[in-house]
Amino acid sequence: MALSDARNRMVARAAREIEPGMVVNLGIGLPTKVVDHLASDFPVCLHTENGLTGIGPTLPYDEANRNLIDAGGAYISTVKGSAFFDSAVSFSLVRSGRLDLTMLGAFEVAQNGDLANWKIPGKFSPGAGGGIELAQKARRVVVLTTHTDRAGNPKLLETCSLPLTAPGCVNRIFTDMAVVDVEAGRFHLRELAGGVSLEDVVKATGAEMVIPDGDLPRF
Amino acid sequence: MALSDARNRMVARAAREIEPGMVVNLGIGLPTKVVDHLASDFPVCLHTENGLTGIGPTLPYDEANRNLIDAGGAYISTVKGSAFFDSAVSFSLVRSGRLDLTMLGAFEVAQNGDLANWKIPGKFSPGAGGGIELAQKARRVVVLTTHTDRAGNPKLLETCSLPLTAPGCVNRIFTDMAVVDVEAGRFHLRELAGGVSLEDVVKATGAEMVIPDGDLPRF
Amino acid sequence: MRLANKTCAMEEAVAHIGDGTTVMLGGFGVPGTPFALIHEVVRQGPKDLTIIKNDANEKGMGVDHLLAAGLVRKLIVTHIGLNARAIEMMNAGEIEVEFCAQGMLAERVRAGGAGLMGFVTDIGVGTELADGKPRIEIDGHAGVLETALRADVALIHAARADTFGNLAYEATARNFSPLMAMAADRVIAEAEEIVPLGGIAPNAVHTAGPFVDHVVELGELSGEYGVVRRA
Amino acid sequence: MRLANKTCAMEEAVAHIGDGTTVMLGGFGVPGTPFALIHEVVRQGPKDLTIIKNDANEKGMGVDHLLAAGLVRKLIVTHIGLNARAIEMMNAGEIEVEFCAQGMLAERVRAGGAGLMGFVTDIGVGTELADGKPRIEIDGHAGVLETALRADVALIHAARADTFGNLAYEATARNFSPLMAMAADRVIAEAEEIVPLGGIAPNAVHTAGPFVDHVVELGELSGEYGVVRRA
Repeated sequence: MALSDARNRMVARAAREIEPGMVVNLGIGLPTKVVDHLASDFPVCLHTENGLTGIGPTLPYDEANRNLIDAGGAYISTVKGSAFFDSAVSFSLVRSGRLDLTMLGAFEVAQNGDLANWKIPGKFSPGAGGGIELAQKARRVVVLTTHTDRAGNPKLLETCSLPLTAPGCVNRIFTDMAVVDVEAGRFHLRELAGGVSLEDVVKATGAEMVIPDGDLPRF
Repeated sequence: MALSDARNRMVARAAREIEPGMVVNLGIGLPTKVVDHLASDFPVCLHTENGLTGIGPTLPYDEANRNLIDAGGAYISTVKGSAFFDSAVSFSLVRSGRLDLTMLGAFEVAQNGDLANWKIPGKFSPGAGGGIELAQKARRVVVLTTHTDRAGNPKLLETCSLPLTAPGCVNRIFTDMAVVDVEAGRFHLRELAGGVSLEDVVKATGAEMVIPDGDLPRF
Repeated sequence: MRLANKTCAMEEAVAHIGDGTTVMLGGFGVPGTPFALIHEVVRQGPKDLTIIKNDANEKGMGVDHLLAAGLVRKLIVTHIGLNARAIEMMNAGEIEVEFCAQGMLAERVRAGGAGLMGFVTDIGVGTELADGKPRIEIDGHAGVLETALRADVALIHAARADTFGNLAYEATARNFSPLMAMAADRVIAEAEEIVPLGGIAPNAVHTAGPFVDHVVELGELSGEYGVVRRA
Repeated sequence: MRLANKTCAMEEAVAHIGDGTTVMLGGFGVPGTPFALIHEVVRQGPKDLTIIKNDANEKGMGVDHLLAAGLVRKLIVTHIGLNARAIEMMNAGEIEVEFCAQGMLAERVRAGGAGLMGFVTDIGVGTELADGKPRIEIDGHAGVLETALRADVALIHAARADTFGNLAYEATARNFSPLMAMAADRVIAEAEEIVPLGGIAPNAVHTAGPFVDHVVELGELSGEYGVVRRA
């Protein structure tokens, strides 16, 4: 799918969050697109929870290996130095602190870092998959999401109304409007998307944000 | 080491305990000798807790593989179909019921099946190694031991005086004098060694035994 | 010493699955799902099964055949979002569904396979996933007790097996299979290829033969094993 | 995307072991013991170490050098019967020794590596091994709580490593190494051979690179790695 310009910039900005040498898990959806913004020789190890470190480029149907998918079902490839392992080892890596960064989608993020992204009671409850442990245990958790839902309601909130994926886990949020950090129980506005005003962001955010003096960086 | 005739017969008798297709762990010492009494094409899978199923013949120094030992430190070989695994998998096999039989040594065995074979307080306490789980979790636990200790004291007792390896775990005892089963909290005499009288065995045993009418089989 | 031969006809192996059986199925999506064994289960038709698997596959594939045939009483899974029938049957109360976080399902199965009773984790603490689970504190840290899972039968897909049941998996088809192959009273492995003893190097075995009871050879692989063409 | 290079000089890697460090050592007897890394620890001389290993090797080998140099405060082991010095030091109160059943040590280390807090087992129930451990009952079965073990540093011997830290072990030299390589904040692997990325097939990796921090190449192996000639 082609992304809108605003989403594309969000994803490109999120890609800069990845530091050389990191082990990174990119959640299903927008986060997966982040990889398109990394240089081909960038030193990073991508992890997928169904049992691989060292994800290579996604493959088209004709070149796909029927035994090689990521957790979202996409046909992927390996790189030199990839390793396969079972699901217990895969989540051991996550829980024992070897996952430096994960990027996840969100329904709601609260100002204390609570994340809700897996269940809408009565409407959507297909199960949490691997998201719980990624959210709770990655050393750094960043969220990629539109700033508001389709109806225009804010997704950054004082408190989550939906069942939590993990409490207090989110460190940073990339949206189509802004970069927002979660620190000491509050949202901190860090950057603004091109063409978005401070007032737009404040209006689209469901909780008070700490806003620094002076001009904010643009992405 | 060359075994005495009585010990050799005990070991040979114990070897008949192994049924085709079993997965078996032979403890350090006398139990290890049992393998010498199995036909070369006998279908059995020998396990060693340091990470191998499919033990092959012991190798002399000149042919030894520095990376291939059993839990007693002997240089062993593999057979066709051997598998290596880590220590967690190795004991998973033991604890989850995939070990059909283990043969262990003993300091003391009680009539309720309690086994003591790892510690003599104040004298001998090098640690239990893997014996605890073998004794507690093998589907069938048989003990190979001299009927009495060096001072002539019985090793088959009403209750153990030493710290237990595992409670109520022993199914059968092979000694240089007899084959004794543990059933419903009592010793049951099953067979006598050649040249050993019923009176000798009763005298050398530290608990009452159930003794069947009629002649006992000899081994 | 030689190792026993465990090769077996599929019909005979699957006949061990009676009504009310708890069955573990390897696989994460397509890779590792034992499609042929599942078809044989459908053909034999045991009822009231409890199925433990990562997911419910997609409509028309794998677990979905068991659901469509009405053989399933309960699913223990991590995610069923790709199978609309599973969601509908859950919402209609036609099947019971127990959800686990994915790594928790892996660990519960592994604990069963390791002969442990359960484990203590902080995963889910502070969320509804911890509801109803006994709280256990260790050194001042709050955790919950997760209990071990075992099954009567595990159905496993391997790329290669030898006649003793040593298994090797391919790529991400490994996933839950080595764990489930340790956690069932009877383990049935279908293999794309059965090799003679010694055909899998001892250092390259992923599941050791003593864990496996029956090895079944697959003929030509059906379309279900292939690459899924998506829009 | 490419994977980072973690090759490192032994001196530099071992310098991370300071006084009071908890160190896991792979190996069961000779196979898998990281003799060269242990010698470098002795050379650098950090004090008050807690050593977690299956055994204390034999006199004049491996762990014994650490004991002889007076660097060890505590051993967590399953069996020290082959090292008279370890037994003497224990009996003289010069070192503290904590004994675990062998499979329990493996599981405690694995639990640490799996990011779990502990596990519940019936192993040791009814014996003095259960003394002092919290009792936990599950479905009417009595168990005890065993806590996870982690270390500051793990020293691991591998047959082969690639530059990213993917490891492969040989035969029974595997034993505790894959578990310990998951359970330490810093993992240092010595390898008999370092191969380029891709030199270990992804299906044949025993420890995945992300668990490993430093890879050190061994030159010619010292005599300690060889076959032990016994009487």
